[in-house]
Amino acid sequence: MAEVKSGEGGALTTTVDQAMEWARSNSLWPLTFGLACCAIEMMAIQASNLDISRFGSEIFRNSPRQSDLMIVSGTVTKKMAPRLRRIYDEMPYPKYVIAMGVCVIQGGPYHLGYSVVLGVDRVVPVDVYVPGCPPTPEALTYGIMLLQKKIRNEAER
Amino acid sequence: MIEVKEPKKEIPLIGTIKAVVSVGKHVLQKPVTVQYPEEKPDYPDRFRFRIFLSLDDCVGCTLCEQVCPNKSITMQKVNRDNPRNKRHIYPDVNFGTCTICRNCEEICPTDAIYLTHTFELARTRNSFTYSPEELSLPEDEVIK
Amino acid sequence: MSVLERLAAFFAILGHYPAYILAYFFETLFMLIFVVIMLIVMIYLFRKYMARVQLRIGPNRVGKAGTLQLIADALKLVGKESILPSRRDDLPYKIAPIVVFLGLIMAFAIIPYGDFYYIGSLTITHSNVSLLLLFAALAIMPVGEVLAGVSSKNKYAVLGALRGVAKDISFEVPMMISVLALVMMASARTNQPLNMVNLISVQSIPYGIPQVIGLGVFFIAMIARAAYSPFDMSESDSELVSGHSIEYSGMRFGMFYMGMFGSIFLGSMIVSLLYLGAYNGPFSGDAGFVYLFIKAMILVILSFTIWLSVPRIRIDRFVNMGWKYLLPAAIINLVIAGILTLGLSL
Amino acid sequence: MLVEIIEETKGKDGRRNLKVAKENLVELIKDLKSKGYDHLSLITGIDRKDRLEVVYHLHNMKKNEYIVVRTETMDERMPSISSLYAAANWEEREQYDMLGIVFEGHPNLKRLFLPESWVGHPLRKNYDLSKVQYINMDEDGNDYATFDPGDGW
Amino acid sequence: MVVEGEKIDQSKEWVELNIGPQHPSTHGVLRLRVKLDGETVKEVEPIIGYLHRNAEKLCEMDYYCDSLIYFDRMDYVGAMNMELGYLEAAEKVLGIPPPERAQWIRVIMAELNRIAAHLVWAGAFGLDLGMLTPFFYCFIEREKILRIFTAVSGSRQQTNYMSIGGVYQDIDDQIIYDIDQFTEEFPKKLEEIFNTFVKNDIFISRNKGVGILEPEVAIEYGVTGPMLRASGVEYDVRKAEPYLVYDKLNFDIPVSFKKDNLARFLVRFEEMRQSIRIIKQAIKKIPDGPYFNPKAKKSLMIRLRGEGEAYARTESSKGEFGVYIVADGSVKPYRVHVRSPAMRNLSVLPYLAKDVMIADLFSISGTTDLVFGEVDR
Repeated sequence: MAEVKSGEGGALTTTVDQAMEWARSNSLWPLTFGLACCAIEMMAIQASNLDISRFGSEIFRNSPRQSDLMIVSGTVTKKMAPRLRRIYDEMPYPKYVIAMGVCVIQGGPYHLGYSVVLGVDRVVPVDVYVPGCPPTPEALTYGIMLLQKKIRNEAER
Repeated sequence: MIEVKEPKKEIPLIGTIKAVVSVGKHVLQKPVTVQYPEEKPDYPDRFRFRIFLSLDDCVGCTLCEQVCPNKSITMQKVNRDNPRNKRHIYPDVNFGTCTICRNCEEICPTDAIYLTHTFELARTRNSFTYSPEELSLPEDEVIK
Repeated sequence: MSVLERLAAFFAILGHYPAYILAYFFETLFMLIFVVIMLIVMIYLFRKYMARVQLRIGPNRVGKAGTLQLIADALKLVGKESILPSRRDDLPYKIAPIVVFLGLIMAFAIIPYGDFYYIGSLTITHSNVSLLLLFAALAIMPVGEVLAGVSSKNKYAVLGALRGVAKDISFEVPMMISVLALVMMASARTNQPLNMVNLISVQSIPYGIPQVIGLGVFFIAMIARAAYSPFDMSESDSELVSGHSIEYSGMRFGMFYMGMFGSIFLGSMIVSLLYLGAYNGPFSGDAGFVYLFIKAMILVILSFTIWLSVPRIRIDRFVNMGWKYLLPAAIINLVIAGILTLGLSL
Repeated sequence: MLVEIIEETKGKDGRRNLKVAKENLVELIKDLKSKGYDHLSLITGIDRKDRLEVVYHLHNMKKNEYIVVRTETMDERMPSISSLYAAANWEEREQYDMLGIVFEGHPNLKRLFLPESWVGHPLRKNYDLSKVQYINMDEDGNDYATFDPGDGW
Repeated sequence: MVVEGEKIDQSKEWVELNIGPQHPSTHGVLRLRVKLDGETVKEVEPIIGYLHRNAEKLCEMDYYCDSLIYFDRMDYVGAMNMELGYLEAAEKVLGIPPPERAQWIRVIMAELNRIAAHLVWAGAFGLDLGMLTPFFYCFIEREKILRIFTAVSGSRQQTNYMSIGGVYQDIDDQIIYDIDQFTEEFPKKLEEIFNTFVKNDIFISRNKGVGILEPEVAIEYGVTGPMLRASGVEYDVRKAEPYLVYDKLNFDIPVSFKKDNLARFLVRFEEMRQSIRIIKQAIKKIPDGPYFNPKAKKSLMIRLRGEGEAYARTESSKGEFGVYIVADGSVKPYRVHVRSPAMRNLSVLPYLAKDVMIADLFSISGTTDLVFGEVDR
């Protein structure tokens, strides 16, 4: 990735950076990684009624090596957390994480129990949080759009 | 009891061709996609997502706090001129754990808590605790 | 005078050999650009077509109607980190995607694209054994896939490579026999060396009509070679995750991805060249290559539809099918071709 | 009945409840199985604070009858019925995991949901929820539980 | 008789393959440790617990009316069926039977959800086998059901619609009209989806004769639901021990004697047709009246006290879903235990997937219809 330098080369590298940001934001290939309830709603954004391929994200890659975006959909238990971390480590940079559903954000309905991770941001860095239990497909799409904005450095919230 | 019958055996290759045709002819149909950011989804009236609070109606009875299955609602002291709310306590909601079960709306004696269609709550920061004032504002105005 | 000779004449001032080297270079460059553009069009077309079959819309945000989607994908793949697994066999791991992509490009360099009044047949390699060369080039891609699978040192990848080998062996033989029938019919009608151009020009009617069985066998073999469903056992997304390419990321994966779409395009081109009358059609003349692309595209769409609607065949059944059905069918086709050659001299 | 039934009651759902001593359990269930109760529906362990109660729901597929066998243990040990029903295998592992009831004679008594090194049995009434445990993974993909967050947390 | 396959030779070195928890065909977070001999699966060891969310513990910590949210999230594609299973037990413990109208509404919702759950299964099963497209057609139909759910309850998937002593809100004429429309249109679409599967002889050849489950083995392992019925045992809780108003409805239990993957597939599709039949009758017969038992009204709910113990079983889309509640007279249940049908169905996988090809392992695990919220709870 080109670094932004001061001076004469700066303008060019900034343009390159902008082009790369544009490309990355428009081609987020999610990882097929369903954990729980939200996974069904994640499948629903892929399905015809709310077609995520309009944003260029329909290629759900099964191998973490080939995906850019991990939608952590559903409760992350303590047993799953090290595996989630490993899958995250296997993904190539630049990689993004969307925390989908309240279980992933702060433990959700299970936050009083013993076996649920209270927020996936304790395990992997998260870019966008989408609350809801489960979030509707539209809410998740809004989250993906927010991530696109974040990649292009336009996010406000 | 009925016994399910195995489907009629197709001639090899012909059956595959039939299946391919039955899928391929869908290309002529119209897509069912609702293009979300431009076209808003038409949810039925009962659809619920974000909790709103009407500060004037809240009497501070703490029923919502009790009935919340996962303790997402806690009562906050807010100094506000409301004769019905003697103790000056109002609920605040943590959307980071709220499962949108609508128990609070159901139990609220004055209908101060109600849920709305607003679903665009995604954020880039893990801060979802809405104070009573923020709960009464529409989502656009809640800037944290 | 062919394109190559014209280009060489343009550079003649530099001397004979440099002129030809430059001519080859430019010709290959044009062809590469053409192939890459074709691939981008193909993938875009595929994603749009897949979306429509599934009652969706498909990419429509990036650029007008999503036309820049593939540019974005390619840029992103270039900018992605390319992870090298620590357990890899270094050299084979690195050259495997290049082998796959090169095999594809080589095959594209051999096939003719059209017949023009001024420049003759539009092809890069004016070899007298181009048919043989083509099938030699086709055999390179599977080697790359096997290399990738074995050198990744991943169990899924090894399984994918093993399946790939089993699959390749079982369809190559019927494919070659069906081509043999083609050669047999054509060689009875001409004394010219039987390269691809001549093989096409001797066809008074497309040979797909008398050799309908051969066409079927060859088309199935071409789908299998491109590893498309129902013969995508070596990739098999839902079983072996991604098969041989599981450990690849970034542009290395992008080469496999392009190889996957390129090989179905290549296969459709070869089928329409050999069996469906190539660039010949009513009022073809110089615009014949349009016919070729239309024929190829129809086959591509057909194989896309098959991909979308058919479950994967189990590997042992496919091997069975290759030896028990495809091979006898190819031999029957050979016999029919022999009878037709002797009896009717088509 | 071959064995001595301590108490026979009727549950709120109208099912027959048989209470037997721990020693007679296997014999009773063997007897019931030979009478057509071929489907082991459920094994439930209940922590009664001073003792552990185990409830077996047996079901007769043909006659469609349910029978509930209950037994108690003071020392956390129970005879296993996994040699009678294949379904008991995972059921007993689950109850071992959740309540720490040791089923003697079980071929593979390992925890079903939680890793082996997890301390305590969560469904016990005296399980301390405030002690947070973490799970990590070693190189072979096996889990182990720790009280302090190791690397990765 | 305990059925176990012969043990494999442990001294030999088999290729060990670790499948999951992140794998496209494990329907969530199943992990399989597989010993391979070439392409042949020699031994499968399922490892579960990656979605163990301590629901049973949390039920003990919550009021009776609040525990519903954990049941919603157990079989997350069939939330209504899970709620029904819990309420059947909880209402017995609390002694608050639902009124007549609520019972009919529950039947309609449970059957609609059974269709939705089977549609998700069918789509995912297609993906397991490598068919990309039927998934989308299934989800289009499912979306229509979810729209009805949104109209009645306000949520798409985790509905939280039924509550102790009735249902949360009444259904009005518009919703009944919508359901009626759906039952009119759906059978045609269902046949269309059905044909994209069964017309395909590759699909038939992938499933016929694969994964044969003998009825004795199935009962031995506690397998229920469509898997048991596909093995030729006519057992359905809706007929065997009718709950709600199922005894007033006319429907058949689909059974197949072929015992293989294809039989399970066909049984599930026939169940969808029967569900449509039930809904059609139910919306005609639905009586007027209260939809809520006044004893459990609103603010009283958190003070409800249960006594005694009850085991209630219902037929969820996976099989016999049982809930066992032990109460001790307080406002919270003493012990809640769930008989999870999907876990029982999974436990038979090592038996089924013995000496099969890897490809068949996934088609077999596909037909067991696993939902991990319910297996691990």
